[in-house]
Amino acid sequence: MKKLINETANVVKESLAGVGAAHADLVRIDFDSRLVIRADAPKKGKVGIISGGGSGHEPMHGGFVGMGMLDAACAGDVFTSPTPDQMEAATKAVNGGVGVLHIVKNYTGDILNFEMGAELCQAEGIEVVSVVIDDDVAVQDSLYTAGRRGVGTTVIAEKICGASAERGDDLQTVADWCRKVNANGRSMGMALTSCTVPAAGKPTFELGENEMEIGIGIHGEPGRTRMEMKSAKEIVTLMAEAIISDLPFSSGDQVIALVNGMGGTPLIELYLVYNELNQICEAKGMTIARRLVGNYITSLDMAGCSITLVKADAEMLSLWDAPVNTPGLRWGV
Amino acid sequence: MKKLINETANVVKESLAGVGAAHADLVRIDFDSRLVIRADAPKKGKVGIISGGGSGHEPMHGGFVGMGMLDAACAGDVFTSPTPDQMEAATKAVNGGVGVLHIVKNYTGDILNFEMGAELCQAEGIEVVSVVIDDDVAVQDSLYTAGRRGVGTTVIAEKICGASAERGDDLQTVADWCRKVNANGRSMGMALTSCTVPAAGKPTFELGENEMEIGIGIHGEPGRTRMEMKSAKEIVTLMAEAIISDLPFSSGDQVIALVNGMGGTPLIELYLVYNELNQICEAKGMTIARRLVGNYITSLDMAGCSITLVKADAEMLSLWDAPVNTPGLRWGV
Amino acid sequence: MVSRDDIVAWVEALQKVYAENKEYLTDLDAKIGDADHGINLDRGYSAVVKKLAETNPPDVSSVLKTVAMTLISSVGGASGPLYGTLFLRASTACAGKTELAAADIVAIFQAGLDGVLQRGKAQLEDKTMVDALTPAINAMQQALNNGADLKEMLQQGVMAAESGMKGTIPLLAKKGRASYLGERSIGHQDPGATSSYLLLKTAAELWS
Amino acid sequence: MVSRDDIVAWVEALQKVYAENKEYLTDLDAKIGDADHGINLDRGYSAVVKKLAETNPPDVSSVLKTVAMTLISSVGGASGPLYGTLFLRASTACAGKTELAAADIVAIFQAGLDGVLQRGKAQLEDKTMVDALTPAINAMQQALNNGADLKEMLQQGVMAAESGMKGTIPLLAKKGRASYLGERSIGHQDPGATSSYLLLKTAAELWS
Ligand SMILES: Nc1ncnc2c1ncn2[C@@H]1O[C@H](COP(=O)(O)OP(=O)(O)O)[C@@H](O)[C@H]1O
Ligand SMILES: Nc1ncnc2c1ncn2[C@@H]1O[C@H](COP(=O)(O)OP(=O)(O)O)[C@@H](O)[C@H]1O
Ligand SMILES: [Mg+2]
Ligand SMILES: [Mg+2]
Ligand SMILES: [Mg+2]
Ligand SMILES: [Mg+2]
Repeated sequence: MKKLINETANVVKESLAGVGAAHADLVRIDFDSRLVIRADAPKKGKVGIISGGGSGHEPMHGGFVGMGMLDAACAGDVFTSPTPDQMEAATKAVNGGVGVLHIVKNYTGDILNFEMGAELCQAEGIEVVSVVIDDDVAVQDSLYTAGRRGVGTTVIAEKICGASAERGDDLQTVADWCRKVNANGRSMGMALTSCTVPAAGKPTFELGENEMEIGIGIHGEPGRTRMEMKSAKEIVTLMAEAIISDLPFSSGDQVIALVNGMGGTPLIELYLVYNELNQICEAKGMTIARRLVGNYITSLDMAGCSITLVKADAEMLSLWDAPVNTPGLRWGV
Repeated sequence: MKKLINETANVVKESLAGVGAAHADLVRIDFDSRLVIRADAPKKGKVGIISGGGSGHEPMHGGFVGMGMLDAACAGDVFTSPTPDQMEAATKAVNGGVGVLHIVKNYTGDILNFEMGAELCQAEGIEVVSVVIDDDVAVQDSLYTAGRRGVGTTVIAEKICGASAERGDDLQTVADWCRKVNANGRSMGMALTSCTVPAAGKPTFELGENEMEIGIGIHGEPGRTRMEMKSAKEIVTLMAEAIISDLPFSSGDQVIALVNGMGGTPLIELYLVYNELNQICEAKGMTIARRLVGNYITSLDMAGCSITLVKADAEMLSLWDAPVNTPGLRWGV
Repeated sequence: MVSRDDIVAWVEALQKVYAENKEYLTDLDAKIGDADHGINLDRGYSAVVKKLAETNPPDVSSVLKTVAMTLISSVGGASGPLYGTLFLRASTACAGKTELAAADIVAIFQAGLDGVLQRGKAQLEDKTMVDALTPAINAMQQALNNGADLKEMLQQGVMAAESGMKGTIPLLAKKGRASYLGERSIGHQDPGATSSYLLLKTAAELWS
Repeated sequence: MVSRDDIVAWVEALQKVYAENKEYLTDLDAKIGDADHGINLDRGYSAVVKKLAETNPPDVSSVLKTVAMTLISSVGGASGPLYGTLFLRASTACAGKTELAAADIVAIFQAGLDGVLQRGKAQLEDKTMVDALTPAINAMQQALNNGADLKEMLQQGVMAAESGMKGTIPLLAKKGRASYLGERSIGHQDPGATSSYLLLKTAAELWS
């Protein structure tokens, strides 16, 4: 394993220190609870929004803290959910008196820890609503399983909810936006290489020189199928079909698209992927009204990409366009 | 080689198509000449600014086309300079009647092709000034060699010159800003892995499991020394010392810093690197007044990073802060 | 009888056991999860041992509660809240006691398992720690009913945990990260069931 | 004598030669450059052959000019403008001629080399294509002075180019990308010197 790190045990802490030093105008770091907190939190009268999860998905979530998006992010160890006391500390730090939304990705660890964190906050009289993001079509959904993973739609949900909270919507409305984005969002990912967890020191899985893994999550969990390497056109078609048929998206739909790199794939390839995706959407009569192309929800140094589509109405698009100022996403200001 | 591409021969074209589709509000693509052109170019009465170089360094340069930065970027094949006719076409496309600045990175290929391109333009009566960026301290400079490579300072120069042109400065003034940024900028890069040029199909060089290459350029050219893997602190110290002692930077200096990923290194590591850099600068009494942390001038899928410091006065900082709206850099708008 | 100090000794031994098995458990997790189970438990039990040394809780119940709270705030992941809940319920189940008899041991594990089931909503054969804990507790209860002493009872529990753990290999995962794999989760031993087996094995080696 | 069709045949042969040596030249460039020299020339000469077929230029000079302009607009990198300039100057040096005698051949290569030197500002022993071209042209001039015929003259040129090419191995690069390597450029053969050797070798095999 070769990485630009010091002690593996300190990776998250030192990276957070870098975020804090680089973006002191936007955020502050609580090192005890490993939180990235919006510099001007708590905002009295504004719904607070927190999210969090294992580290290793940067810029998510710490890079999305700031005006118009999250109020705080809880950083767990690499690929390990943060703990309930972190969620409690974050909730308190951003509580403006009108309740706090927890945006939780659907992983057992995240669910359980956020659940306990919310219980702690509610016991102290803070109103908390939790919304779970579960958008990964690679995973079969069922009442009897852990359900779908939360992946790329999380980024879109954080932006939309942040804008909703920023304009003064109440907790139920902000939470409803989160549910609406999740209900209209679908994602799928694939890997060309495994990531390497610093503390593990070796790749989580091995892929042959001509193999790829389709339906991968963001934690180096193996995907649903391993197959022979294909062209970008074939890969994107495969992923887009799975996504589009699942919601289903249909002709005339306006969508927000995210072509996301897993951390080790360069932008030249991601734009090529976007080109394929755009052609597929056009052929189906769908319009990509807004888009992000880049590394937004990564899996350490994994090479690969994921695609997310969220069906959007005019109001959702206007919330998308609202100003945002975070380390990882900025416009309108 | 596993990449998200179709035919290797079409990588650049299809990636440009993706840029054009994703950012139609900001740029248009000239596929014949492989140019990314600012959507509203030419701007009458504004100095035009073009740059260009081999592809594989995304977002540079195409991602820096837009309001407040470049007017056009010429995309060469992967790691191969664009050709004089591309520079000619770009210059004509952005000529607002008051001259065009060519920002050229110091590589023999880029120099020769831009030189011939400028000759073609001048023969047609367009005023062209070329400024060469040569900021890589890893390369020994001498009158008798090709001199230092142009790397990270290019990004800073494009932003500063873009702001200067946008506020209405004349060609000489815009060119002087370019020279000033270059004169005050120093960079150094390192690699943990080689990149793989799509058409070559295999890594340009091999590094052992415990080796790294220091003083690498952005084309997979081997660096100056290969050494045993070290901690981020040691690596950053080594690079920062080389940079700081070269200008030299000194106590009291304000700098713009770029911690740049080579394409295959995730943000969690880059922020950790920034943390180390910030500590070193603080210890030397230097202030990082502005910074970028992320992938800005990459080397395909190479893992590694580069550090750039540019000594900045108040006016340079105000040009840095001026609004910019490009696919790869955006603020103030 | 199991005293406060026996509980502390057990937890300290667990720290060593999980440190020794850190890579093993992580490798199991790499196959069907995210390659961190051993790392998580090692981090958690190191924190626990430190916390116990600092706070020196006076009795069985308070030791178990300290273990619970420390695991909850230091492990993260799925196993943190689950093992945390296990110890928390165990602590409640023995509140006020100074020593635990064999029946008390079964009772605290049963309370702990109930907590795990409530929090994690897993069922038997979902390929989780529940598949090691449930047969173990049943076997201990059985042994107790048959008049076994503490040591004998624990040994029966460990044997059942071991076969429960091995029994996870052919199962298709329905809970936790492994469930994302569907059919591909078959053929691998569940890391959480493995760490649960080690939990009981360590107790059986210490207590008598 | 070398006719217009001989020049076209040479350029078409070069396309094949560079296609065959694409990987070899690229591998040489990987060692001390950026792994694209073979790819660049292959792309350039493929474009040249296509362009010649489309435009069918009438005489020696216009063929060479077409080669020049096509290389300039399709190769990029350092070698594009340099080889482009070489052919452009060669074209000028034979303007108006219908056939080229041995002396004309030396003259067009000399003019081409002068152009390369002017544009690239390399000196002998800077480890570039100049190190193959210069001794080759000198040897051809020498042979011509000694009364050699075209074929013999070209063979002398090729031999000198070959030893010039091999002579780049121990040199420390002072121009082009290889110069960034400093001492580490020593021990590798220059890709541009190699492609220049192939340029002459292909001519010698065709013309007589
Ligand atoms: N819902 C659940 N109920 C009981 N045990 C579970 C559940 N989900 C997961 N587990 C257990 O947790 C183990 C994984 O723990 P760990 O790797 O530490 O957490 P994570 O999956 O968050 O990385 C699994 O092997 C399984 O035994
Ligand atoms: N200044 C120069 N003068 C003459 N030849 C040069 C000069 N710089 C580079 N070359 C030649 O160009 C070759 C490299 O060409 P190529 O790989 O196609 O371009 P690039 O270096 O831009 O990738 C070198 O091997 C060398 O022979
Ligand atoms: Mg985990
Ligand atoms: Mg090149
Ligand atoms: Mg795990
Ligand atoms: Mg080259």
